[in-house]
Amino acid sequence: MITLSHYIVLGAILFCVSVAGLFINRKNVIVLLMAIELMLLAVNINFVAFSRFSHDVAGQVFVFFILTVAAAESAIGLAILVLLFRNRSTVNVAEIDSMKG
Amino acid sequence: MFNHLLSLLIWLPIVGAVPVLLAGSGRPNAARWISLLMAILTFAISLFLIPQYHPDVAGMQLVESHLWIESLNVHYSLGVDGISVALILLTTFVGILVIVGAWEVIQDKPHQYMAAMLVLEGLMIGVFCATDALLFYVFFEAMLIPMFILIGIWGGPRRVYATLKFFIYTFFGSIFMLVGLIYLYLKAGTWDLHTLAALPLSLTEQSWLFFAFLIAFAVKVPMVPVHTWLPDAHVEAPTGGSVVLAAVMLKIGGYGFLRFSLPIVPDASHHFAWVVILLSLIAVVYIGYVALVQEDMKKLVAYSSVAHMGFVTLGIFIAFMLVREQGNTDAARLGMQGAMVQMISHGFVSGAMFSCIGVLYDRLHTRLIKDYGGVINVMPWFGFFYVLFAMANCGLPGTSGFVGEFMVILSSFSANPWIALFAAFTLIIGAAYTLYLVKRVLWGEITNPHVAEMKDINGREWIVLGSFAALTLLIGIWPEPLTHLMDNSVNQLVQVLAIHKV
Amino acid sequence: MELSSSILLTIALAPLVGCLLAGFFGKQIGRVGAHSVTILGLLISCGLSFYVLYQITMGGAPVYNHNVYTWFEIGKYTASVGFLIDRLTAMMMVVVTFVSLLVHVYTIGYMADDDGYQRFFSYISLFTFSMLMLVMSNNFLQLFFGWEAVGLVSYLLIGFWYKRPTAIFANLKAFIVNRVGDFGFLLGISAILYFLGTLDYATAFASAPTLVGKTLTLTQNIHWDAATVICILLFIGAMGKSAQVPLHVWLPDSMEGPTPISALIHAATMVTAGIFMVARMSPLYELSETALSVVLVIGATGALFTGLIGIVQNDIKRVVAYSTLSQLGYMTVALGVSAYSGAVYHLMTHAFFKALLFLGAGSVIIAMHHEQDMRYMGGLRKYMPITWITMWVGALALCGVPFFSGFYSKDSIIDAVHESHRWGSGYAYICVIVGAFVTATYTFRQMYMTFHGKERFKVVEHHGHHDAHGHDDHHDDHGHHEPGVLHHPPKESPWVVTLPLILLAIPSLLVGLFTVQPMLFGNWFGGAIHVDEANNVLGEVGKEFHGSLAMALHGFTQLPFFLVLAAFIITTYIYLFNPSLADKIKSALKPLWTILDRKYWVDDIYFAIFARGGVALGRMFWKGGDAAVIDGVLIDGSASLVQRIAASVRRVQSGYLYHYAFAMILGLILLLGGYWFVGH
Amino acid sequence: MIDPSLFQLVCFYAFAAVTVVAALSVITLRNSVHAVLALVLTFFSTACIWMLAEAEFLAIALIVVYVGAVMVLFLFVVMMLDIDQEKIREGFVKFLPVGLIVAVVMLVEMLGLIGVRMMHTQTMGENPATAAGMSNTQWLGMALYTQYLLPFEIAALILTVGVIAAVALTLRHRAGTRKQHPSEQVAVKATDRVRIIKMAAERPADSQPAPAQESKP
Repeated sequence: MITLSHYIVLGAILFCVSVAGLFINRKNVIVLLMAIELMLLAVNINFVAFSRFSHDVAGQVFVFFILTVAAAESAIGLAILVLLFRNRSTVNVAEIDSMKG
Repeated sequence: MFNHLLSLLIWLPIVGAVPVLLAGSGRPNAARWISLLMAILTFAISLFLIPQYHPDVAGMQLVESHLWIESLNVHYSLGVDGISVALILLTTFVGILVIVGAWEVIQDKPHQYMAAMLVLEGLMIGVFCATDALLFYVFFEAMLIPMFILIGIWGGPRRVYATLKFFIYTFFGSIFMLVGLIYLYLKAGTWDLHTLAALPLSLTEQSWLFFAFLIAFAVKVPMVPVHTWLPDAHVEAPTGGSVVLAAVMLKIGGYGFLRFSLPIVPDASHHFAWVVILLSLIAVVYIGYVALVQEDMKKLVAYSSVAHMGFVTLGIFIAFMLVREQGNTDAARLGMQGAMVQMISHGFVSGAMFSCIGVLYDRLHTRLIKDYGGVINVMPWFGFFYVLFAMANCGLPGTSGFVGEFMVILSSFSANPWIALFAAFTLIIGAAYTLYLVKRVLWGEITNPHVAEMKDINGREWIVLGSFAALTLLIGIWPEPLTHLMDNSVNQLVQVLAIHKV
Repeated sequence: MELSSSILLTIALAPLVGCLLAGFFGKQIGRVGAHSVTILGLLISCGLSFYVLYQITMGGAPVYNHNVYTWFEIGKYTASVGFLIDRLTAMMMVVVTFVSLLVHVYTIGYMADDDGYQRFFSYISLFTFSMLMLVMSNNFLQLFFGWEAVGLVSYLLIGFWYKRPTAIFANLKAFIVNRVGDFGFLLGISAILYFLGTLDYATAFASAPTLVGKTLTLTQNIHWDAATVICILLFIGAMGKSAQVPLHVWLPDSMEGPTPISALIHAATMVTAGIFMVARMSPLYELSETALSVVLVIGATGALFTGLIGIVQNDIKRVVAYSTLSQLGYMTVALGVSAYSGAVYHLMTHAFFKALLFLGAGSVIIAMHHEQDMRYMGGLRKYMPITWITMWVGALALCGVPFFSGFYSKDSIIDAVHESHRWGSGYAYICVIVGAFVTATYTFRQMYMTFHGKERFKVVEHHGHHDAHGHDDHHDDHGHHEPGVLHHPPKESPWVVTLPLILLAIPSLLVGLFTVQPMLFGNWFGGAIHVDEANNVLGEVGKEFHGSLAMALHGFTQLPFFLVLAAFIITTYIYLFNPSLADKIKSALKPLWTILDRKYWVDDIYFAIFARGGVALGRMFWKGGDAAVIDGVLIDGSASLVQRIAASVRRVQSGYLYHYAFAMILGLILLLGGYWFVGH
Repeated sequence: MIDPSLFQLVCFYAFAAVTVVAALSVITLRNSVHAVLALVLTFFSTACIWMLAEAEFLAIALIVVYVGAVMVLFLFVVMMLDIDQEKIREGFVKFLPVGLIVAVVMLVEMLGLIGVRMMHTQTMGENPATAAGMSNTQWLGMALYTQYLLPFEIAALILTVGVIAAVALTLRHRAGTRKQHPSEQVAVKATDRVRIIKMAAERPADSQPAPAQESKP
């Protein structure tokens, strides 16, 4: 039988993979964005699992909202990426440090 | 009609500053005359205070109290006793002289200068009348702003450093006091000083409160370790600013001790009295030597006022040893009176010394002693005043400088002969640095050609120096009226010391 | 009949009014106006003083002790301004006003062409006012007021010629050394207030016996006897003012001031204030044997060693100054052996003949165009007969030659010391005896070098404009024209100068004869001076006293006179017959000579330790303490600390996106870790 | 036949494996386009897992909405911008160990913290939607439009903001191109286009008719 821990473990693994992705891939903005998407996905898995196992609809509703927010976020992220590319002709994070303190 | 006298006295100069500002830089003379009018009016009203205040009746008089902040139970409550009356008179009197003194000296934006002076005067009077702890604190802090502006704008070359240092120093000190006051409010539910005085407090509480008040007022007095803001503030302040700073603002520290430390935390004050006494004696000896080697006149006089204020704190705190260890309340009253007279007389003496240096500065635009020499040859009348105030500064009998020190030394001998020994040391070191200054500035041949062209003091300076001299001699020859005015409140204060709260 | 307070007030305030008028309205009332106003004031107060003296001695007026007004009144401590007039005060008032009047008259001549004329007159009458306040006061506060006021005026007068750097150095030194004395004096007053609870003489002396048992606890195990503490502290004040040994350094330098003030202040009146004070405090001093021994020893050392310095001095005024120091030593010795009336009596006679010597020296200086160095004088008796004769009267009185007033007072002191068997009286007796010889040597040396022997100055006549040149700036700097050259022969000073000399010569000669019996042995001072029966040495001396004539004749057979005679013979031989011998002796005793010439290096030691030491200490405190520690570490230190922290924290904002991401993740990990520990 | 719950378990493991592999490839693939596609795969397999958890609406929504829109957008952007792969890949090997360590530490922390063993016993239990006699979508809809109406509206608002922001950020007027401005087209007035002139009804009789002129070729 599938138990709650299966889902939780899967969610955690996905989350950690995306964190690793963030660490490894520090230069490419797109991969960063994708890693964030992945993170959100992992969280959603957990939500669905909890909602299913504790018989509460709130979990799924919340997933719904997370998806909307994720969508908006990635839209804007990509818009920024495009703008960045247009002005600096690179998306290599290492070269973008004008916001230095 | 008289129950709102104190409020009138506080708010008249502050409101009076508005027309002065409105006069604008376009009409400087109008601004000057209005401000002079306001100052004289305030002084007149403060003179009116004397018949109103009955020295024989104990406790606060001319009391007025209105609810100010509902939620915090803060009252706009004012009240005056002998000590406050004397200090208010000093403030209003110096107020006039400062405005007269700065007549031609301040050329750029005189209206703002005069307005700042008036506001400062109003706030200082407020400090002396407030009987509500938070109101006192508000005035205590508000007073810094006009002074900050005065030093900041019209000051000397390093004015920004000096005024910032002055502001942060005092502010740092008063933060601790605010914490103490809040604690008291939370414990007592009210800010009224009288009820706080009766509030039972354990020794540990009192000790913490004592150190909170000590830091706040030690910075203001200034006591030795925290005094380094004074020379810088004085050197960079315009003449009027440094006269007001020396004449009145330093007294607020001493006044604070009398209003807060003594009544509210008597046992801790007695327990730690030796700390303050030690610091005061260090102030007398250590600062005396430091003053000896100064090259800048104003710094020298600033250090000398630190030494003189050492006597104030000494006089206040030996009262504890006398009352509690020896039960000799009369000697304690003598010491306290000495401290009070020293405060008033130091107002005149150091105010006058700074005005003299201002006179020299207006002519030669330098404060370094080595630029002067043989000034007496060209300015005999100025020489007369300068020697008179120098003598008052080193405590010559017949001038007011002597009265305070005499009383404090007398009572400190009863407390402990060693204290008197170090306190009396001021006679020697005081005379040394003051007359060494007089020797290098006044006597001798004229070395600096510019000195030869200096003209003697004009009418305006005559008024300022003349009135300072008159009062210095009056209190020096006949201090009875001043001591009688304060006698009852000092006596009451000494009785309070005897009460053990623990 | 009863003395009225109005008389006393006029005595005290007349000089003050004169001073204020001459001081503030000097320009308006001009020179003549100035000196007439002040002299009028002095005449009034001197006349009234004589009247008061007459009332007190002959007229049977009771001792006057009333307050004029209360100074402050706090609890049981009250201080007021008031007068106490008894025989001691009356005598002092007469001495002060009389000498001051003569000095005023003398100054008309001496300061004739000085541009600070009015200022000088206002200062000397201010001095008289403060001296009178000091003498007439009936409480310690007013005594201290007079004490310091007199110090102030001596500061102003020594520095009168403020253009001369040596003068303004001397007046600063004088004031500070006086203040050192006042430091002890003030502590003495506060001790009296602590033990006796009052500042008023009458009540203090009344309750003085209660002091006997009391002690002052300095630390747990050190307890000093109360009376000794009070008396020694008060004596420190007297040492400061009357230039006793440790604090005597200022008097020789005060010769920088004009000669009239040297006469008035540094010979007759101010320096005797200390002696007067100790005499006035006799009820207290009688309680403490140790204090009196201290007074005795210090007085004796002063008498002998300062006298010795006088021998090597070449400046005419300095010789007289050192002789004053020595005579003050005599008076202090008299106080030490509780011969208070002897001390006060010597004070009076000394005032007359020392003022005479000083004014005589002043008239010599005028004649020699402000040349003070005796090596350029000599044989002046032909030119200045009156000054010569009066100076001789003063000199003989100073040496204590019988029949002169000096003899009566000085010899009675020497006998009193001989009688006393207090600790230190032996040492004192030796000093006093050798002192007599030393006094005679330097006095005769001075007289011979100035008035006798060959003229050591040239008279160069510039017929043309000699007058214009002669007068315009001679008071300024006496060294500027070459020494020993005069532009016209010295002539006798005008009557304004010589009259005071004569008026002073008379009492120096006669006052001893008439007053020795009542004042010294006849308990003339009465209640003012209190002496214990046990150590009433004057009483012992009085037993062999059979009238002033007998005493004088007896004096011829005494040891002091032989010493004076010996000194006379030696000095006449050296200075009249064989002047070169003096130089030979000097070179032979070179080390001794340098010790004396350098004044035992006392001045240099004081200057090095206190002046330069003080400045060094001040600089160390200022630079080290204030600037480095408080400002550097605490204030600017904390400011720069904040700056350093801010700079390092700033680097965290690196601008790289991934750094921020890592920060978030790291935070998350820490958070989880935290939960991990907290959770279980 | 295979026991249904066992079948479900097998499917779960299959899908989970696919998801994890796809996720790993997202972060390791050199080519961005491949990475995006791997991400699409991850989403697909997650949707399947959600199906197993009987959250059909969300699974379908995930695929239709999220993958359809967002992932396509990613693809679109990645293809549009010619990112030179070489420079971007530099740091890969250097930071690999750090990344792994951090990931592992976080994983251990999370699992330990959630106390996975304890949840082991909790089986799926009966589907709440069917218990209430509704389908999953209806169940979700009922909750969404009653209890969570406000968050729903706010979500809408966020999306609008997202859209506007994206457009505002990337909108630019390139000089060279000719563009229609409908606003101006609409705002034109009749007078700009038609000019009415006052003329007689017919030509006056007395003048000779001008010879008709042939128009030039």
